[in-house]
Amino acid sequence: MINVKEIPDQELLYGHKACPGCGAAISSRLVMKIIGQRTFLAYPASCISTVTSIYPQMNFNVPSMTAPFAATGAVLSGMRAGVNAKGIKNITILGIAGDGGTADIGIQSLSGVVERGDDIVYICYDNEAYMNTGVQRSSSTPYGATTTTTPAGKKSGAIGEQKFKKNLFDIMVAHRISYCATASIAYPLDFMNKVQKAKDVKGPAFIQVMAPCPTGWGFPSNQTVEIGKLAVQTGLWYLAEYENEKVTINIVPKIFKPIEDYLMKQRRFKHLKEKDLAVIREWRDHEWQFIKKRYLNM
Amino acid sequence: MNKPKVGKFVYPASETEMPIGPYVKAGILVDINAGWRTFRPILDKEKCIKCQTCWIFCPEGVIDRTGDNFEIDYDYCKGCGICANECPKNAISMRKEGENSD
Amino acid sequence: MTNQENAIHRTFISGNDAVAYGVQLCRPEVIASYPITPQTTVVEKLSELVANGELDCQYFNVESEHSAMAATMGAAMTGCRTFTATSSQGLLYMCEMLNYVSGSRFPIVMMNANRTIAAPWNIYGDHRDSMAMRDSGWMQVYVEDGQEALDSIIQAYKLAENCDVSTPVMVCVDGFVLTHTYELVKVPKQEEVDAFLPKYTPTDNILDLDHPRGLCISVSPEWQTEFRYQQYKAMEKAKEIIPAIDQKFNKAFGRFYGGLIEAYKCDDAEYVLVGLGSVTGTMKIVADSLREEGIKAGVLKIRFYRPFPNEAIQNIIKNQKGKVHIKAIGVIDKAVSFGNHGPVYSDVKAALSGFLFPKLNFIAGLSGRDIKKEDIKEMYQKLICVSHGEETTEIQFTGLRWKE
Amino acid sequence: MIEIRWHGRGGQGGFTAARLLGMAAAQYDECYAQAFPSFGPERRGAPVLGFTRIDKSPIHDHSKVYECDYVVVLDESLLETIDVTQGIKPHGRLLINTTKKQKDFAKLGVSEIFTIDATAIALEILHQPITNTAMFGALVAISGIVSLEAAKISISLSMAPKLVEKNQMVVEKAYYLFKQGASL
Repeated sequence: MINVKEIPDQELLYGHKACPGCGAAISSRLVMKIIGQRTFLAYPASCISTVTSIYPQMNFNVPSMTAPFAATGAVLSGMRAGVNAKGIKNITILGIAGDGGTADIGIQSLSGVVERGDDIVYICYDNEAYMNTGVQRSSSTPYGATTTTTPAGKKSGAIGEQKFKKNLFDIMVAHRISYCATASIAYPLDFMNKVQKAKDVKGPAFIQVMAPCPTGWGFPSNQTVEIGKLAVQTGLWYLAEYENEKVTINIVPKIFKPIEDYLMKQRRFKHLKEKDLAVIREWRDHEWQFIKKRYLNM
Repeated sequence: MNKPKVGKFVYPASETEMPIGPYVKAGILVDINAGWRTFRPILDKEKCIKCQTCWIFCPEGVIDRTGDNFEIDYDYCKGCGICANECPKNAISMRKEGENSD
Repeated sequence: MTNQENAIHRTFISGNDAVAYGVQLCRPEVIASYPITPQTTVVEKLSELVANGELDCQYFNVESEHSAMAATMGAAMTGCRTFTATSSQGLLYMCEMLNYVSGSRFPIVMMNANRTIAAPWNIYGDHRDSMAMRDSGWMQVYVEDGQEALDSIIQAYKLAENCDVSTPVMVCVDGFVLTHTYELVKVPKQEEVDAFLPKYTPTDNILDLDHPRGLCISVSPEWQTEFRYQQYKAMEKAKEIIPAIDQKFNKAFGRFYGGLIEAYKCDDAEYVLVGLGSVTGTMKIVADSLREEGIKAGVLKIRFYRPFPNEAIQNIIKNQKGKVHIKAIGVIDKAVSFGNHGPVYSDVKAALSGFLFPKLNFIAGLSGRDIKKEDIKEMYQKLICVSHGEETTEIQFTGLRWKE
Repeated sequence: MIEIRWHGRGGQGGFTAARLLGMAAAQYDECYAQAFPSFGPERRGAPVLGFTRIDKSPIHDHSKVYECDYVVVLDESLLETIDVTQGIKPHGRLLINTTKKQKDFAKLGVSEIFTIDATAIALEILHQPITNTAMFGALVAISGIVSLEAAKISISLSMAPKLVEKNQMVVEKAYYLFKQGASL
């Protein structure tokens, strides 16, 4: 287990231009602390690319590159092949991408690199929409959330996003990936331990880390961690990992906090009515039934 | 604390000084972010128990835990307030920029 | 030399095999591939060479052409010499990546098996795929036969990796007509190629643990023009370097292709047909036979379409005394820019805008339609007619089933 | 320039024969050659074509073959659906794999027709009805385009080692069927 005191002091992501309170920045900073300097990093078009690397600014203090939006996975494969050809040892080939770049346009490429079994680490910071371009929905946007492309309709009664969040974890498990996990920036030790495992494991590793976005979700910038915790405590996000062909659920809430505690703190859910909340509750309970039956023998 | 330093970026003065390809050296910061801040975190060193909660959650990584007391790099702090919000001892308070700090 | 040894030195192989052997001789360190007809046998052959231990290379198969170029770029960023190949729909699927690679200045070499693009679906050859990528920032060389395909791969690495150029090269090989046609190809010896093309020394534009850099980064409008200007200058520089490389290649291997263009019997030609790729061989035969009839026919083969050899083309128009000997010029395009001319014609016409002789554009060979010797002869006839003042349309579709 | 068209069905090795001939001429006999298939998806059983061009000087022509000096038919059943005489030159020759006699094909109107039971040779030596190398041997005999030695070397250069010897035997057997007075 990781000891906070032993985490390096060195800041490998510093001086970036992310919004105050950015969950993606928290996750990326912590990832870099665990992965360290011996890495080649690729990040596609995303908040993280925009806030770190615009000529002549470069806030990642490791060799890095901006990957094409659709092809982070493929770029990682190429980098791994390259370091293999060059005989470079003890290096992590790392990708950091948003949910759009992972679950939508990048999923083919992600599936490709995982299927090939290349020794890489892929971190998806999940802020549940295309935040960099002004909050458009992605397949990771949860039910009921308003985005600029899934607005809530005043007259029509449209509730915003009408589909449930895509489950990337299950997709990765189906690939029989070497290691994968879900995490949250609100549980940093759990997260960093997972990053450490991802780094250490041979073969592909994938972590989807929930990274609340004050700007896009609509909450004060000081509440990023609080919101992240509530997502887990209400059962709307779960912390899990898959290793050695087994799934572990890291936190199983005995009772869920009311989902309103989480949802009503965010502008994107403010319009939801009780019947909408009931749909979300039902979805959550169904998901957990599935998790319990499948992974917890309950 | 080990972090990149602000340095003066020397822009190419001619065609021959341009890099071949859009790359840039890492480890130099071209400007500071202090202008982003409305509220400034003030750390009460008496109350601080050095639990590192603020250090770990800071999106900017501006809290230096290496000295005798925790220090904040105000050049890069954007004043988000996560540190103040998460501090278990309420050792950090957010104060409007420009107002006197006691 | 025994008969058997002699037989091995003179190989009878397909254009795709010639490409694969050319690549093998250049010792790429990473190849990422995705198959597509008619490119497939290139990557099959390369995977076979790797499997047999005849090529020491990280070879892997990816899930799409977009990923093939992305992975190739990932490897190029680590300072490796890389290769990939594609065709048609695949090239278009790669379009984003082509611009990414050229803008990032990685000296990747790729073979494109020229094939038309859907719809309607068709797997046969024309130039609509690579012409659509004209402005992707890649250099494009079109080859006439299997030997030139092999030789151009070797030249392509020399060119792309020249630090003043640092620009990717696409070697365009006509689908089926060259890729699947077996011809006599002399495969150079490894030590000869090693001497001509030393180990790749990358620029600073690589990922380096000792010198961390951010690559492919965003550039705001304040600086973007300067980076684009560099790309422009690199292509201009390539115009000087290409003939020099070809000369050097000639010294090493005894084969010379004329650099940017090959002007065949153009010195005193009155009627010149311009073409690219495999059709230029057939054009030369027709020009020869017309010469026997007393018609001063010439062939201008454009090897490099990007950078475009404006000056080289202008130089063939006049004789040494500065007198214009050309009476009419025609351009064969195996592509068409709907709403305008064929793409090559547009460029040739622009290059020759100062000359008043008539110019015609022949759209031919689309989607694998054969360009017969009679077709080419007819094109020359049309040039003769138009030079005598006969009215005709500027753009003509060759072999159309009905009269225009 | 000599131009040859090969008729077969997908999977019968018609193009391989076209290629072997080109290889024998180009790699061994110091000629120049071109060989190419009728381009397209490879479907087993579908009628396919192969072409060979051979010349003493380099071949620059990359247009299709329209006129032939020789036409070789690997599968007699193709005659029912395809006009194999198309483009055959006035003194061109037609070689057919058949058990019938030359005179049975008189209606095709080709001045010189040669027949050979290549299937029988293939079955005897290869134990499979793969007739391409027999037809190759036969064409070498009737045309003299390349030497028998060149033909055999092309097989050794391009076939898997275990196939070389038997296919060379096939070539020889077919060759000597047309070479009067010679024997194995």
